Parts: sequence; C-alpha cells; structure tokens
Amino acid sequence: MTELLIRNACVIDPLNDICGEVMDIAVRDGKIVESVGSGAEVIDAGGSLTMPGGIDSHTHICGTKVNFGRYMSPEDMRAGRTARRGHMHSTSGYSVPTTYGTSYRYSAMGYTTALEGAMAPLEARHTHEEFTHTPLQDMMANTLFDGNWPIMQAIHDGDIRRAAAIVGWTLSAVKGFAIKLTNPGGTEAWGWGKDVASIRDPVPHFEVTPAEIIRAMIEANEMLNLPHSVHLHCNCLGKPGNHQCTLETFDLVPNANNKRQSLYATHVQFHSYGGSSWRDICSRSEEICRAINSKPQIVIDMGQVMFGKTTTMTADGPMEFNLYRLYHNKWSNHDVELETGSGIIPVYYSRKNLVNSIMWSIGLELALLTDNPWQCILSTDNPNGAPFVKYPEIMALLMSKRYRNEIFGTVHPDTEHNVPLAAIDRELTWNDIAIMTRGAPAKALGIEDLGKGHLGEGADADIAIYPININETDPATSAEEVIRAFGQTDYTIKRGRVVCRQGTCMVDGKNTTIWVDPHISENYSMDHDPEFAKNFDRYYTVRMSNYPVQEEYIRRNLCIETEAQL
Amino acid sequence: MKFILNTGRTVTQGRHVEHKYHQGYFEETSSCFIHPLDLMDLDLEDGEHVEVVSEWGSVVLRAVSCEDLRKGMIFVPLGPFANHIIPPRTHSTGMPDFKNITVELARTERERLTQWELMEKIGGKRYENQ
Amino acid sequence: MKVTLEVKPRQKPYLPIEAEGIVPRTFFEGTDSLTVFRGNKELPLEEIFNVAIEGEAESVDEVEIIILGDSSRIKRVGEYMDGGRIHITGDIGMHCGNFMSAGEIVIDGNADAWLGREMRGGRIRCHGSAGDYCAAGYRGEKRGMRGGTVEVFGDAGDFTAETLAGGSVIIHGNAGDLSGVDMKEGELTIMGDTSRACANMSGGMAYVHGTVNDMIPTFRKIGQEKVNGEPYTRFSGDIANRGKGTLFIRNYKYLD
Amino acid sequence: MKINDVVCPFCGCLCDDLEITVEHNRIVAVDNGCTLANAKFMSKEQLASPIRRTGEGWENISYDEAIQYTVDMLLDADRPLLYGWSGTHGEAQCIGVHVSELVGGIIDSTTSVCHGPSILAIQEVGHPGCTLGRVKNRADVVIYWGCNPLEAHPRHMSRYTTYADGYFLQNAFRERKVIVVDVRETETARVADEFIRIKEGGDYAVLSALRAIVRGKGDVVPESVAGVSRSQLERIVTLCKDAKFGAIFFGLGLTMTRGKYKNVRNAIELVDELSRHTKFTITPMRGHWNVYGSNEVFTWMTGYPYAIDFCRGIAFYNPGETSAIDLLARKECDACLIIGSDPGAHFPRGCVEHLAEIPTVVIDPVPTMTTALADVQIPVAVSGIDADGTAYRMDGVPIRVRKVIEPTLPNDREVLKSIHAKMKEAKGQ
Repeated sequence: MTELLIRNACVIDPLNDICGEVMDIAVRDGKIVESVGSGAEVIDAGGSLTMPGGIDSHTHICGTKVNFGRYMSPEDMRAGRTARRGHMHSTSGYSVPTTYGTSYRYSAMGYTTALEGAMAPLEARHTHEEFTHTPLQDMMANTLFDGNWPIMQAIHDGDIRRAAAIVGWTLSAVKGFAIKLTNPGGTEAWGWGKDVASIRDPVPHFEVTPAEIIRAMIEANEMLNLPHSVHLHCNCLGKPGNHQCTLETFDLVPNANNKRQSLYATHVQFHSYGGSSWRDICSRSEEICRAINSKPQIVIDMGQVMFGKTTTMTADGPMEFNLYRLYHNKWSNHDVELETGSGIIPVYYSRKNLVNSIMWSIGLELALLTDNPWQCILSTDNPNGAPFVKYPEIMALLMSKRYRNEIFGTVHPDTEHNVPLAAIDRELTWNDIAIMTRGAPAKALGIEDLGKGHLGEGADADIAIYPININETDPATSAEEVIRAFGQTDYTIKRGRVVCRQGTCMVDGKNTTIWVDPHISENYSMDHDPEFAKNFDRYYTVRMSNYPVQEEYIRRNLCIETEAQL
Repeated sequence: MKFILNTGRTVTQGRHVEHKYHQGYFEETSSCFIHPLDLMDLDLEDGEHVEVVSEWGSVVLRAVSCEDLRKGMIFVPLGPFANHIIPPRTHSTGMPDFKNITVELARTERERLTQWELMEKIGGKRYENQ
Repeated sequence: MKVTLEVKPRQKPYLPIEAEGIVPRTFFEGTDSLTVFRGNKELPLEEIFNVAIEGEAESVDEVEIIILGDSSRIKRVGEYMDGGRIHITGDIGMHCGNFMSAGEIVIDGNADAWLGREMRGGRIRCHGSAGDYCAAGYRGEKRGMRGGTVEVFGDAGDFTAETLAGGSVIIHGNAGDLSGVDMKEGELTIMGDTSRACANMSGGMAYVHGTVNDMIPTFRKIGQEKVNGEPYTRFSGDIANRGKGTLFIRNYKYLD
Repeated sequence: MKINDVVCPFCGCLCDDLEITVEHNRIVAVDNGCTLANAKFMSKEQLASPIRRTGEGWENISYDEAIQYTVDMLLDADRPLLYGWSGTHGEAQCIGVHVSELVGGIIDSTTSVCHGPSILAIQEVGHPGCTLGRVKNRADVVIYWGCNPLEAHPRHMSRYTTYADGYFLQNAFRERKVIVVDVRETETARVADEFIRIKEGGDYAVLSALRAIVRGKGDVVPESVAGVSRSQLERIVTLCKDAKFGAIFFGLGLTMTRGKYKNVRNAIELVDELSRHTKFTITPMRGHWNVYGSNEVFTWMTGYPYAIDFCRGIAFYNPGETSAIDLLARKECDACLIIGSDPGAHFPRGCVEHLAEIPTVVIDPVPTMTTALADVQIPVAVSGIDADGTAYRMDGVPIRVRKVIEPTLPNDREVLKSIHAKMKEAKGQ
C-alpha cells in the first residue's frame, strides 16, 4: 500500500464543481481516497494551482503515420535533442519527437492521458508498440473506418446492423477505442487519385455518400454502446468555403445519447473557412459556433494553428497531396488497403502569410465563440496546427485579450478584414481552461467513469500541480506567467506516483492502453461470417487469423466491455 | 579484358544463406555469370576458372555461361567472393558500389579458394565443429 | 592571439576525435576546460593536443589557430566559427567549418567529407583535395550552404555543392559525380571535369571549364556563348524539375 | 500437427499463409512457401552452445560467460558498433537501442547495405506509397525497376502483383501491364509485357528523361538515353499516364549503383509528377524480413531510421559517416556486436578486415561467415520459428511472426536483456 497526501492544493476540478478551493488530496494505491494515514508521503502544494492530469483528446503521437513523419524528417530531429539521464531516455525531434520525447514533454506539461487520433486497423500493432514506449500517458486509439470496404458495402446494402457488427469486430480485434472517420469516402476515392467534393458526392464504385457513412456510423456507434461518440474529421478539410460542408455535416447529427455528444468534430479550425479561393478566404467561425451553440449533441476541438515550423499528418491523403502542390516541399502518402489512407508534409505557418494568420485567428475564435466550454476542447491537432508544446501559449491567448491583441498586431495586416477576432472581448477563466483540457475531454471520450479527468473519490490519481497561484495572478495581464506555469508543472503525478518534477521525469513509467470490446451476438459475429472471412482473405494481403492484435501488445490494459444491441 | 561487374541476389544464394558452409553456397557465390560470346573471347569453356581483378583485389571464380547479360557485363551472386574485390568506398552515402564496378577478367588455371579460406586470409578462423 | 595545437600520437589513431570546440571564439573568450571527444570518452583538449597560446586578442578576428601534425581524423574543427582564422597545416577530418558564418579556414592538405557543410559566410581555402559533399547540406534539409566561399585547389569528391543555396564554390581540379546536384541558388565553378553536373537543379549558376561526362539529358540547350573568349554551351534546367538554373559548359558527353 | 497461416521470416514479403507440419518439435514439411522459405524452415543447423575463439580453434562456453564477455567488450570500447538487427524481431531491436544508448555506441542495421539510400531519398522528397493490398486490388500498371522479384522475393508477383487477382482486377495476368527496367534480362524481365534494358549507371538519366516527358517537355530529351530510345520512353509514359493505378517497385539496382539515393529520389519525383495525372505509388523491395522493422523501431526510439551515433549521448545521424560500412572501412570503431546479419559474407573485404582486428561478438543461431571473424558467438532461437515477435513488411504493415516449435535456446530479446541488465549493473544503475 502506498499513500500520498497533497496539502494546500488550490484545486480546479470541473467535473466535481470544484473551482479554486484550497484543500488536501489523499491518494492510496493510485486512486483518490477520502483520507490517508499519518505515514503517507506528503507534498505541500503551497496553494499552487492543482488540476486533474491533462487529457489530449486528439493528438497524433503514435503509429505508422507519425513514425513516417519522424523517418522522413531528420531535419526536425536536429531540434529537441537531449541525452539520456536518470530515468529519461535520449530524445530527438520538435514537431514529431520520438515517443519518449513526446511522453516526457506532455508529462512536463501535466498531461497524463492521450488519444491517438488515427490508427489504421491493419497497422494497429504498430500503434500499440509505440504506446508501450510512451510510458507516462495512458493511451487510446481512434480507429479509422472512413474507407472500410465491408462497411461501405453494408451501408450501401442498407444494413446498418452489419456495419455496426464489423466496427465492433474490428475495434475488438485491433484493440481500438473509438470510431474515427477521416474525410469519409474521400480516402477510398483517393485510391484512384480522386476525392469527394461534398458530403453528397458518392464514393466511386461503392456508391455511398459521406453523409450516409457519417449517419450510419453514428447509428452504429450507439448500437455498440461505445463510450465515445463518432470522432469525425469532416470532408473538404482546408478548402476555402468548406464551412458549408461542415455546417451540412453538423445538420446530419441526431441527439442520440443523453450522456454525451453524438458527434465529436475534430480540428474544426481547418473546417471553418469562407470564400471561394485562397485569395478571398475568410473566417466563418461565427456561423460554425452558432451551430455548435444550438446543438448540444456536438463537441469539437479547436485544431489551433500556431506560427512556426511543424509537420502535417492525417489519414486525409488527397488533402495532403493538395497541400504538397501548394508548398512544394516533401510529400509522403500511405494508402492502407480496404481501409484508409494518409499523407504527411512539413509546413511552416508564417505570421506574414494572410491565410496562415486567418487560420490562427479562427482557432481562437472557435474557443471564444463557443458559449459552453464543455463543447470546445483545446487542441492543435498535434502536430498539424502546431506541436503540443504550444498549448500554454494558446491558453494565454484565450485568457488574455491584451496578449491576443499583442500577437494580433504581429500577423498579416489584412487579417482583421477577414476575421472577427478583434471584436471578441471574452477572456476564458482558469475554470474554462480546466474544462477544455480535463473535464470536457474526459466526458467527451466517455472515460470520466473510469476515473479520468477529475479528482473525485475513486478517480485515478493523475494530478498536475502548476507553479502558479491563481488568486495572485490575473491571467488577463500576466500572459507570460500563464505560459510559464502551464509549460512546466511542479509535480505531475500519475496513478499516485510523482512521474515528473519540474520537467524531469522521475520514473521509467508504465502506461495503460484503454480499449473497447463490444459484446456482439453470435449472429452478428464476424468471426463466424463466411462472407466476411472469404472476402477478407481474398482482398487483404494479411490472413484474417494474423490480423487481430495479440495480447502481447497490450500487456497493461483497461478493456471497456460494452453490450451491443446486436 | 575489361568488364562491368554487377552483384545481386539469386534464388540459389538465398536458399543457402543459412547454410554458408555448404558446397551449394560455395558453388553459387563463387560463380561468375558471363555472356557466351565473352567466354569465347576469353578463350574459356563454361565451368573453367577466371580471375576477376578490381582496383581492390582479385578473386578466382568459376565462369558460368549466361545469356541474360549484355556482352561486357558479368554477374556474381552476393557473397564473400564478390565482396573480396568490391571496394569498401561508399561515396559518403553508407552504401558501397555493389553494382557497376569496372573489373579485368582473365582465364586462370588457379583453383578457387573456399569461403573459409577467404576469411582466413584476412585473419579469420573457420568454425568446423559441425 | 596565436593558438598552436599540435596533434599528439594516439593509441587508436583511426578513432575520430570530435573537436567542435576548436574555433577562435573559444580561445578569445578564454577556456580552462575545453574538451574533445574520442568516441564516448570526453577528454581534455590537452590529452589530444600540445597546446600553446601566445599573445592577446582584442576581438575574435585577432585569434589564429594553427593545427600541426596528423589532424586527418579530427572532426568538426571550425564548426559555427564566427570570426578569426584557422590554419590547418596537414589534412583535416570531416565536417570542417560546418555552419561557419565568418572568418577564414586555410587547409594546406586535404579535407575529408562535408567540408563547409551548411556554411553561412566566411571563407574556406583547401590547398589539397576535398572529400565528398564539399560545401553541401545535411540529410533531409532542402537548403545547404547559403553564403561564403569555399575554394578547393585540388579535386573535390562526389555531391560537391549539393543543395547549394547561396555563396560560391570553386573547384580548381576535377569534381566527382553529381556535383551541384539539387542546387537552388549560388554559384559553382569547376575548372576541371565532372560528371552529371547540376542534376535536378532548380536555380543558381554553374560553370564547368572542363568536360561534363554523362550529361543529364533534361537540360535545354540555349546556345553557344563565349566565356573569357572561349566557346561554351549554355544550358537551362533541370527541365525534369521545372528548374531555372543556368549551366555553362566547355565540353559535354551524354550517356546515350 | 499442421499449423496454418504461419509467417515466413525470410524476405520483406512476410508471406503469412504458410502451412507448417511439426512432428516431435521438429518441422517436417512446409507448404505454400517459396524455395527460400523451405530452406529456412527446414534448416537444422543451429549451434548448440556459445563458442569462443581460442588460439587454435573454438571452445564451447556458457551463456553467462558469453554475455559477460559481450558486456565487458562493449563497456571497454570508445566507439562500439552494434550492427545487424534485420534478422530479429522488433522487441529485441528495442532493447538493442537501449543498450546502444547506455553504452554510447553506434547502432546500424542492414538497411545501410539495402535500402538505406532509399531512406536518404525519402528524407529529401518524401514517399508516396501504399500497402501491398492497394496494389493487388487496383494496380493496372506495375513497374519493377532494378529488382528481380522472381529470385529475391519469389512470391511477390503471385501474392501482390502480376498473378494476384484483386477486387478491381478479376484477371490480373491479362488486365495488368508489367514493365521491367533492368540492366540484365532476368527471369522477371522475361515475364514482363515490356522490358527496358538500360546501360549500367544510366538509371538517373532515364528517370530524368521520363519526368521531362511526363511534364510534356520531351523535346529536350536526346534520341537515346542510357541505351533506351526516346520512343520507348514516350511509350512508357503514355502507359503510365493511362493507368488507373500505377505502382513502381524498385530494388538494389537503384540503391547500389552510382548516384545511390539520388536515383531513388529521382524515381520518387517521377511518381510525384505522375500523381498529377493519375494514381501512382512507389515501394522499395526490402530484402531482410524485418529490415523495415529495424527502421521503424529505431525511428520511434531515436528519431532516425538507421546509422545512429550515441557516442555523444544525444542521437546523431549521418549515413556515410555513422553507417557500418564507413565505420569499418575507416576503422572508426573499436568493438562490434553483430546480431541478425552476416557482414562477413555481405560486406566488402575492406570492412570485414577491421572486424577481424577488433573484438567482435555475434548473436546468431547458425555459424555464418562472420563467425570466422568473431571472438564469441551466442546462438539463439530463430525468430519466426522458435521465437515470436513483431516484424514490419516491406510496405510497413506490422505482422507478428510466430513460434511454431518450442525453443531449446534463449531468444534474441532474452540475451539482449541480460546484456542490458548486466551493463546497467556495471554502470551502477
């Protein structure tokens, strides 16, 4: 039995409605408890801001695509190199750091849980291998179903239950966490070098539309009783005028679950553009947020862009090719048979560039114009909008109008004619930030009941203590302070152990992989479906028996078993 | 006579890759595939021995007639024989010139060394407790 | 200030010594504990060199470092150099003058690969020959050398001035294969022969006063022009790469 | 006992449909495999115990002694090289990285004599690729450039291309055009619809010419380029542009010949150019079954795919300097641990001469040419036969190789774990 007592913690814990109360937190064997004995190890927080461990509900840090981003970028590796010391392995990389680099940097910022945004089922083993080497965060994997042949076939046949059964089988086979749709239908069209132009544009050969895929997957998601909702990267990413596509997509979403949203729309910044070309692109964040404010069934994350160098990587293959033709830098693409695609290119977001400045502005607008912070999660779609190490700056931008104005003064001068940012006075509170980085992601992912994202009794003792006193610091006037404090915790505690102290990781660490296993009736089990098996072995290049991810890859794991209505 | 040497995998070499002390490995990797017209020019019969000389050294191989090749080109399967004469230079790319190397060929009466003898020539010691 | 570094004999003479600390600024600012690396062992400078320092310096430009003895395996000398002078009396190891921005390096002997890699300014003169990737870039970077001058009086190896993006490179002897490959800007001059010059270039200017063997077939012939009174062929390319570079060549041969 | 869907640990195809018959813990039959798979599964010539070279010959030693020797050798060295890795599974490669990092050595895989140049090219321009099933189901034009799959990857054409029917090609052999580009008229060239024979060292020029023609600038191209007529090049470009889905596979014919990675870069840029007209992808034909695994593992752990120098604590990468061939040829390392490869057979003599001079330990199930140059050899179980673990196919698909018989020897990860543990102990950690 190990016990820990954190004294004088100034706690913000939105899921438990605690906002700035100075209190003690007791921990036994990795869980929050009512009290501990006198022999407990004591940490005196001295009134510092204390929150549940941060949760990134959409980040790209593990798996085939991310690793290819590293592999093709020795120039990125030249930054962020550290030598092995103590419990820390050597690290390299800035926008796509090594797994240890990612893990240590997140930990230093107080993040203890992360969801990998896109895992191709066929290559799931790779994602899980990298999870093993990302030791200080509990991990989940969004599983890609945007161009899945048997699912598109089932949708085409009008058999949503079969589609759900295939999703369920796959999630359980690859140890995935949730349904991810990236440019649904578009990644299959990309198999012929094409894309879909709207949510009503049918996928070549399969003759289903993105809208049909999205609706069917939302329905399937609820049939399977999954903890998280469908996690959607809308069609038409990055195209001027795409806000129309985004709004049409939002209109498809029923209010299908009373516990959480029915749709999680990711990196909405990239989907909120007006105009018809790069010449007249503008922000349509107001319309997007109006839709969100009227649809509690939707939760989004920002996909904030920050200026500087980064690497874009997504399953959206055709989008990356368009980006390549724009930037003319290097371009990688990786299509995955029967399932999905992906693309990678390095980018530089410049404040001198009007389009980049507009993108920067839109991300902030989304967070400021969404009334309910539980509906808008803080993210950069790491590393697409910026590496996650920029989060503290984003927090400061959201909390301080003054700091926002200061930066706004450095961007392309025409930006103000194309975005509403300058007119927005809202400044987010400490509580809002805690919601956007802890409570909301936990709730949206459906993991608050597992003890994530809050500090209530029985919760996992994942705790971040930041070196800042919120009663003495006015974030509106102290952006520098906010950035410094959120950049490095005094203590990051994972499952009751101090894993990181002022930027130095203290343990080797062992994380947990959270996955779902929907229980499906025999009738709908793909393991006993001759048609499914026959087509599998005919069209995949891996035998069906070699496809599922073996136990060896999830040594320490938490399985969420659900009862499917199938 | 000047030739261009290429090396590469063959299925026979691959089959013996886990059995390097076998005769099959020796025979395959000490073969020098050469166009029949070149054989005639060198006054060689199929199966006779040639000495192949590069800037880096020389090795005795068994000539094998092969019409896949263009005249003026020889092919030696990947292995210790080819590597005996391949220059270790990589042009600072990490990869040596395993292909497209200029060599001289001449008929020889000398016997081939075995792969173990090649290793021993450079200070190695064969393992024989089979 | 004159700093004389004489290389001592070493037990394992082939193991490289990494000595990026050997730049004029280090000595100008003063150091008691300069170290170099032999593989994974960090050693005091004095273990590898006999060190003698004479005189004072008012600025970094008044510092001259002289390297004596067998320095052919000493790497990274002059890395990030920003002033002063380094005189190498023998051969020098890889990466001499990496990222250099000002000052001068003179090498009496030969230089190993990556001489003046990603150089920004200053001047390197190599009186012997240079290895591969002379005045070139780094793996994965789009742009290599961006400024300054590298002049080699002997020959240069393969990939000379690869991804050149500024400054000038002059090779008095021959250059190896693929000189000026992927170059973007800047000027490359080869007094002797080379092969496959300026493949895939997108911009910049190159002169080859000898012969280009295996000329890249995707350069457009603009016509004959006189350079210093001699007839040269002017090419533009590389067309395969939408390139707009200019190439003046005395003689060339295609691999047809 | 018959075991189905066994994964073959020979080449980068990682065929996973073999049927192995095991009797009394011995493999007695292999079905569905190619001749290379048969040879590997039926091999029965593992060493029984670690061996050490003595003045006259070899003596058997214990695992403890052999491991201690390895630890001491690595710790004594100033610049140790840890080379090989492609013949073992990912979990062992991970420990290998930890060992290299701890000892301050250089870790490199057989990539440097295989598709290392392809990686250098990808680092310059990226890589438009796909998994092999994408090709099988869709590709109507397949180009093999500088490779000879019938000899080096015997089932590649039947599983993934020429003879493999796919969803959109019900009769692949008829509906698919196969083009082979090589300097030799290989077996593979003979089954192609079109064979382009180029002069040695002419790949780069031919690729440039193709790019110019795709761009509609064929007028600059001379009548003949490296032995190939402009009209043939134009015909190929038309075939490619008319393809619905084209796939290029390339081999060591591009990576080993002069120009090395710049050839590959040019091929990738050709694919980029073709992608503006239709769908095109390119894939390296990787040799060792898990050579790509070594790149994947090294990349997520160190940031670089091969040739990583940890001597200074941080990772430094520069193939040509930190790659095994260069280190050995220049005598820049002073001890060597070799695992899952045979440089004695596959490296130029100028490199292996140095191996014979410095302390060298080999971890390998069977005696190889490198054995002759080593001081100690530690035999291990064979990954994919009596040890399991992760491997990455040539297209990046991770597959778990199986254990089909019970091992009598420790496996790579167990031996490396002991080395790592002993080393940490010696370093007081």
